[in-house]
Amino acid sequence: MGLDDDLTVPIPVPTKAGPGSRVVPDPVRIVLNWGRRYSLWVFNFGLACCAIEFIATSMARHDFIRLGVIPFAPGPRQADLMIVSGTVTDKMAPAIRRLYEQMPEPKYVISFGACSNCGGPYWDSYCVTKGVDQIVPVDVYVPGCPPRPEALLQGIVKLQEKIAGESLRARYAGRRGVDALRRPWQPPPGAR
Amino acid sequence: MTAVDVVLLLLGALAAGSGVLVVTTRRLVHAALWLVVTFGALAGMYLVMTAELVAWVQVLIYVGAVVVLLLFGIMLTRAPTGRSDDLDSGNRPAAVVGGVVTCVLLVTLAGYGFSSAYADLDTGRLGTARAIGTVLFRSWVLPFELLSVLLLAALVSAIVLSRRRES
Amino acid sequence: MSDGQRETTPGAGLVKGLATTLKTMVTPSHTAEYPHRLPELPPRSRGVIGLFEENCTVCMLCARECPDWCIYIDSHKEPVPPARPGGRERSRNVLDRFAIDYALCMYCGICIEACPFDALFWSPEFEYAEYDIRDMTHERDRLREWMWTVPPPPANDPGAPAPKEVDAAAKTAAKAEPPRSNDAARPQPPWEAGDDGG
Amino acid sequence: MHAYLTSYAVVGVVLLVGAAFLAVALTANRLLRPHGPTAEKLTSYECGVDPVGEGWAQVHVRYYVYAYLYLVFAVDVVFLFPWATVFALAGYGGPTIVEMFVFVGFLVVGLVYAVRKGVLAWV
Amino acid sequence: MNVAVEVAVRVVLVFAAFLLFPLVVGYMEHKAMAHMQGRLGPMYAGGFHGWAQLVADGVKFAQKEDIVPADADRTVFKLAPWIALLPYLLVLVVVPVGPGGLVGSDVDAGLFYALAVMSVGVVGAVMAGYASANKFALLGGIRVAAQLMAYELPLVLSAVSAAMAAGTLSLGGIVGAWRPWWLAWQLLALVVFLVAGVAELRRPPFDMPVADSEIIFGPYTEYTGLRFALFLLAEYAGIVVVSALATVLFLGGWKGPVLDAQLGWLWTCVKVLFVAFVVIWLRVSFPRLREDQLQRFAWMGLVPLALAQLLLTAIVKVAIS
Repeated sequence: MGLDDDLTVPIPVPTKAGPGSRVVPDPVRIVLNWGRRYSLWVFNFGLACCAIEFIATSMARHDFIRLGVIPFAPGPRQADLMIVSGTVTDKMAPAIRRLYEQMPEPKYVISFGACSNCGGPYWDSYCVTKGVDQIVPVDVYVPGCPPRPEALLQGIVKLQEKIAGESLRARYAGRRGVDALRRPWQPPPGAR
Repeated sequence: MTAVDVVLLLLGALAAGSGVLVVTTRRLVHAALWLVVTFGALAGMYLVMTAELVAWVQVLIYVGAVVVLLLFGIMLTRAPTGRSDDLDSGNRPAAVVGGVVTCVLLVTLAGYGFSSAYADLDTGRLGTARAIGTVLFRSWVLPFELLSVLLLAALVSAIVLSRRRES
Repeated sequence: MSDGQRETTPGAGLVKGLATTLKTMVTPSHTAEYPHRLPELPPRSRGVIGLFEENCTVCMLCARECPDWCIYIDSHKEPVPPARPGGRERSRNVLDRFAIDYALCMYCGICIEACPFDALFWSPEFEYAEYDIRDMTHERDRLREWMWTVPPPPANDPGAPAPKEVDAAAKTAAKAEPPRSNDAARPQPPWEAGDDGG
Repeated sequence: MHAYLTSYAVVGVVLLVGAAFLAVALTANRLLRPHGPTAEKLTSYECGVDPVGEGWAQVHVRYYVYAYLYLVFAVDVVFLFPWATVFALAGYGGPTIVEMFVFVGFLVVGLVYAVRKGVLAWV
Repeated sequence: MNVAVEVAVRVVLVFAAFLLFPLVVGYMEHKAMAHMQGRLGPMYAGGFHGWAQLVADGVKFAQKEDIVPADADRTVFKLAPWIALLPYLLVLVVVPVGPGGLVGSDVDAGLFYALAVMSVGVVGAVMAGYASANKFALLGGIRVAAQLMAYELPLVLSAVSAAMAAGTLSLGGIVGAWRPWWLAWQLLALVVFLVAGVAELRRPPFDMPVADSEIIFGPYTEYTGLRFALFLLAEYAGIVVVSALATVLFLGGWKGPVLDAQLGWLWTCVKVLFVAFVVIWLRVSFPRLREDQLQRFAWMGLVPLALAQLLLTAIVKVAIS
């Protein structure tokens, strides 16, 4: 599928919660949330120095597998959690959005560090996206430049608390999906 | 008709049906995958007829190796992933005639030649490894040894054909 | 296996690898169990910046020096009645808003260095991840809360030379006649209030 | 005969139970999972950029040769199984071992040939 | 009627083992690997030392979206996990757990059956690789096929050695004939079987077909949610099956130092878990083999070793009988 085909799919499809997950009783919902809470296969989007802290968090000293953050997802298809750690440049932004899109729902995003929160030191750069939340919906922001590994762990705990209390139905009710954020692709002058 | 007969007939229908699909599907890879079903059904038929060892040879060799060999063969070509409509060579009538003739011939031959060769499946098991081993190493040692020469010839010829030409 | 030397026994390397992992497995792991056990962080760890707003004179130096422009300061002038009747009314700056946007802050500490009146301090706290990016901008009351987490500065090593500023001040003090006595009127940071100068 | 068929009937039942389990699991998944196929989501994964060409490629002939090699040897190996059950019985012994190793020997010659011709060198 | 109840009990037990043991092995992998790397591994899911980590994974995968790429061959794509998983379940049926018919189904040609059925798994991986319409998946799929073909041979050859020693293809018969001194006699075959088995499972250090640093996840690159979980389950069920076969063929199955007759099943479980631990241990200890090393190792290392073991087995067997 090339870029041309994108033009043939003009209607963004909103995400719908599964029919079963809309009617499950509360105890089941708690179990389902518990599963999502402790099985966050993580897709590391390491872009700059924050990625080093991310790696430190995954290593023996901090070991986020303790919390169920499993770093075995080789690609977005198997991941539940994307951690954007580092400077998002305008050049990289489309790739981030596509990889986020290619993750299966329900999916979560942690924005890790000042650059991906808000642009950080590159707040006035011509080529840096001022926060990854402009292209993908972010669930938890972790401050720091770079944050300590413990700060990421706290962000993860915070995300887990959020997951424990959420309902998928509500999650998808008001969401327009990332397609709503996106500007349709403009054919360059001279393109057919 | 016993349950065994029913299972045998069902497997036979499965084998025949998937065999037809092998030659009629428009996707090359699907043809190879339907072949898996055919081989599996055949293995099931052997199994029902108590030819245990032959059945699992069918699975090990044909499903596990021949199909993969075929797939690699397909992948040597520039075969497309999707439908390829030029798979049909336009020889359907001839193929049908050839198929029917072969079928009739084989059924007649087998029926004629083996109509009196009954094996009593209820008393002795002929399909076990030990039974086959006994027959093989008592009566058929020479063909068995010749087989290895055949296999060697096949191996060497494959190597010769596939090797890069030295220039 | 390094360049010149080959192993003598084949497979010795494999056994060595297995032995290494097995040995590691039976030794206790050194994972710091964060959510259960808080890390011990050194003072002046760059966790978060606390505001001791009594010391803030709204001089705006921190906001101007901040490379990220992540400090927001609003103030207004308030007239100060003349000290003596009939004297001229003076004015002073009153802090209305002091906020640091921690989504943007790059933790360089320049504001703390730049602050001439000891109003900004490093606190090692790091637990302030948020669901909403707007909550990452900490207003003055939250910044003040961080202040109570600032640990006392560590004592110098025994025999360490005093900082240059202290030396210079000591020399000046030795030259000048009486020491200034209005220091006590200034509010002090919490650790100094507690144990009389750490 | 009866025991034989029973033993495989159990295998068949287990196969059916396994298939039923998968069907139930996938149905539950269908009920629970959210659904929102966007064009980008359905695009083939290629590291975040548009896929180039199609997901099909011609492969090197060495794969075919390896598969062929295995096929020949697999045909060889299946004869080892009936042999393994009888060779030590009374009346077989030494000659049967020799027969089998002559058989295997031919194939080993083929393997040695393949090694000498450099077919087994991957690159 | 009695037979039906008995069959039902056997089926249920086999199925329970099929669901339980992969989870145990998966949890063991998490923990053993963590401690071998100086970590702790899962600690929170389920409370006590994260015992429910894999249960949580399962609950999560059950509610993940299922993505079938637009270019994929839908039917084949959806069918591939079935083909990859079910063979292992079928093999588990014939593994004897204890003496006196404590087995799902006592198939006469059990060993040959197990090897044949296991070889079907390759079709599942190739289907997944082909149907994903993804370059990484395709490359992974053909690598899987090439690797399985290369290592199937030493696997089968070393298994034949056990069959020769016992003079039967029945797995129960092999355990029955097993004697402790076979450990020395069949040591080479055990090593070859284990190495080839690990390679069959595409486990590190033989994980070239799913090498995440170069081809993402091989044939499973495009798989999400439950279908991906089924492939994972297949991998762990594969570890259980290979460990169980190694136990039965070379380690004496239910035979232990004491109480064979009563606690045979326990001995089998202990041995299976031990072999599974070794598989995990190998994973942690060794780096990945390159594709050419992989093939060379199979054809020039394991196959000659297995043939040598065959010769040894034949000679010793004839000498003692």
